[in-house]
Amino acid sequence: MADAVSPAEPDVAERMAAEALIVDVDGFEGPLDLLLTLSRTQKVDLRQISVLALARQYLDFVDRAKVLRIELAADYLVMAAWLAFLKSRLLLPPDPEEDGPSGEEMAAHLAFQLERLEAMRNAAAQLMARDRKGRDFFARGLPEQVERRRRVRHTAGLMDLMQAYARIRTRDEFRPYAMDRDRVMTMEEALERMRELIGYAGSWTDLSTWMPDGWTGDPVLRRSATASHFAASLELVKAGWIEIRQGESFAPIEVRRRNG
Amino acid sequence: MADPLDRPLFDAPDPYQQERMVEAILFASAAPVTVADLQARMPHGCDAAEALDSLRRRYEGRGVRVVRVGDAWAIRTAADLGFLMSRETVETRKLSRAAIETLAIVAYHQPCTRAEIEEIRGVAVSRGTLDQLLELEWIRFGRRRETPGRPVTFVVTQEFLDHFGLENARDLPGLKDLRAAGLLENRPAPGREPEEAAAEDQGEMFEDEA
Amino acid sequence: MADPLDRPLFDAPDPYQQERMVEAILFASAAPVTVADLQARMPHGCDAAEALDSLRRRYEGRGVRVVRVGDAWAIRTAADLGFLMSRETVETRKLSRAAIETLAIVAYHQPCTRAEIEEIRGVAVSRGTLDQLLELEWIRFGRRRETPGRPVTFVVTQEFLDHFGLENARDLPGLKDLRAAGLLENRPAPGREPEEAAAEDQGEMFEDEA
Repeated sequence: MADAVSPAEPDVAERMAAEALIVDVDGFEGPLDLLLTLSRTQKVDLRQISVLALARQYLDFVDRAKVLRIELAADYLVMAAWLAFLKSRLLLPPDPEEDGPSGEEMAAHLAFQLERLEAMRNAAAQLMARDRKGRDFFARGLPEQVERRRRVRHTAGLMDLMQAYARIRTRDEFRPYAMDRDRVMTMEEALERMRELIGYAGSWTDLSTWMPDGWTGDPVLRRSATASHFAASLELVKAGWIEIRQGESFAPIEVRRRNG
Repeated sequence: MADPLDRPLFDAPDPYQQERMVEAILFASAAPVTVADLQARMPHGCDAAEALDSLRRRYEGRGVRVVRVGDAWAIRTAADLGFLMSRETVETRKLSRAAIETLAIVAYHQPCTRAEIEEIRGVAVSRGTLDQLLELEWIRFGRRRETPGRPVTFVVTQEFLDHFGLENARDLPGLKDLRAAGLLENRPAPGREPEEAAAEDQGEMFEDEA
Repeated sequence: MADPLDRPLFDAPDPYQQERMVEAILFASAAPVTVADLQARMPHGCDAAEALDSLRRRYEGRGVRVVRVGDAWAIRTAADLGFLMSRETVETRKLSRAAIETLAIVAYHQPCTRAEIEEIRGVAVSRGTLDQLLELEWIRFGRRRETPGRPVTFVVTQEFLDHFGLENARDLPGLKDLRAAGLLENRPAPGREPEEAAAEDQGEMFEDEA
């Protein structure tokens, strides 16, 4: 009975495969997958595959798809063009003028790619067929928690202690250098003031009369305010807003709005 | 010499295989398993109760045991090895600045009230800082001060002395020594002799303890 | 006769006790435990590797086994008893063919870039495929390749080894034959610049395991 059926089988399988190829383009994962499937119909070891025959098979497939008005994705068409090129390289005698890889090199690489893809498919199948955790063997169903306790140990040395004490007892002397901000007028503050006031300075005005109220009595405050206003004036001169002059050394410094 | 007609169609697995089955089921189950459940899961002809019993005996004295949980069974770590199930990590941390300063003040000025610590540090002492030092057993409560409100005082402990390698709190170097050792590089504030004042304070306070 | 001064202050637990400890720790954990971790959890003076070795031999042929997973060890039920455990099985989401092939490519070619996976499969790798494998914790990101663009690489994880019952990545079925056949090389297409020295990296990766 087996004898009776077997001769017919390959034909049927082949025809079904050929039909499947046409109908089920979407079933292939790209041109390389399709090429691998086509190459199996050659029924030889992938190492002995005829790339030329394979190229023909692929191009036939693409032609049939066109006849059947099956939309082929762009990468299938790119592969078809490349295989057509490969076919011509394999069939024509090598052109000494042309450089680049020979047809044989290109064919060998395609064969390598197909063999490698096939090898990975087999490896994947073998991997999935292994005894697997959760299916064939099992991990502990009732794991016990490992309790993590964190203990913090505080340390301090005698030096830390002594330095801390010294720091407290001599705090006033230890005072790090710092500007006393409340007794200083910054240039930014002066600049802001002057920008507002400059409109009124149509004629030469002594800069010392520009000092704000409350900054003229105390010498420390006056010094700071004078310095910042002078610096701010120079900035405004640079920006072209005002003019500045001084008659002689230590004479009053005068400013006025620049016209135009 | 059993009657051949009594024999089941398929032999039950041998006792060792049955024990293996119980072992695997108990190990992998997410909850304790009853004997009835074992029986239901094992092949026909097995005796779950007997297999369980021999498994239980096999694990006697080992790192894990077969224990009864209600009317079910489970594999559990032996009670004497529970210590392996916790991992302690010790983390060493520097004492905070507030804590070390407070500790220093107590050490140099003991017995010392909270108000005094605050006056010397110039900021309020948080409850947590004192708690931490008490917990470390570096300070303890001393006698109450016989002043209005009878405030509690703090003194340093033997544990403190051990930790800092001191025989006695009076061994703590004074400010003069600190300066000599280069720990204080600044000059004294004009019109004040801090080291003397401190030495005085210190002597006075330690008298109580003596 | 050992020099009495060489003896530690406290004797290490005897070998049987050490074996019990390893047994308890491995039983308690669902995830593999490294020898270093065992050693850290056992009392001072223990030899975790030796205790582990005798425990492993003791469980040979039993319902559960001591198995190696990368540089760690775990207890797993014997594979021949899987049929008893069907109730515990949580059916994992069916993996697509793309996912299975991608997994195999990462396993055999690791460390492996996305471009290499695409080169081998001849199609783009969809984001979801890698996501699924990452989510299963079967692959993870490896070091970046020191080539233009510094592409990320993928490698398989300990969970992968555990899931497929592999002691290490060198035990992948057929690995040796595939390498001998040159099928794990990253051969550039003729006329194209060799992109990167993937084969070199890989040698290094698998050697690491030794």
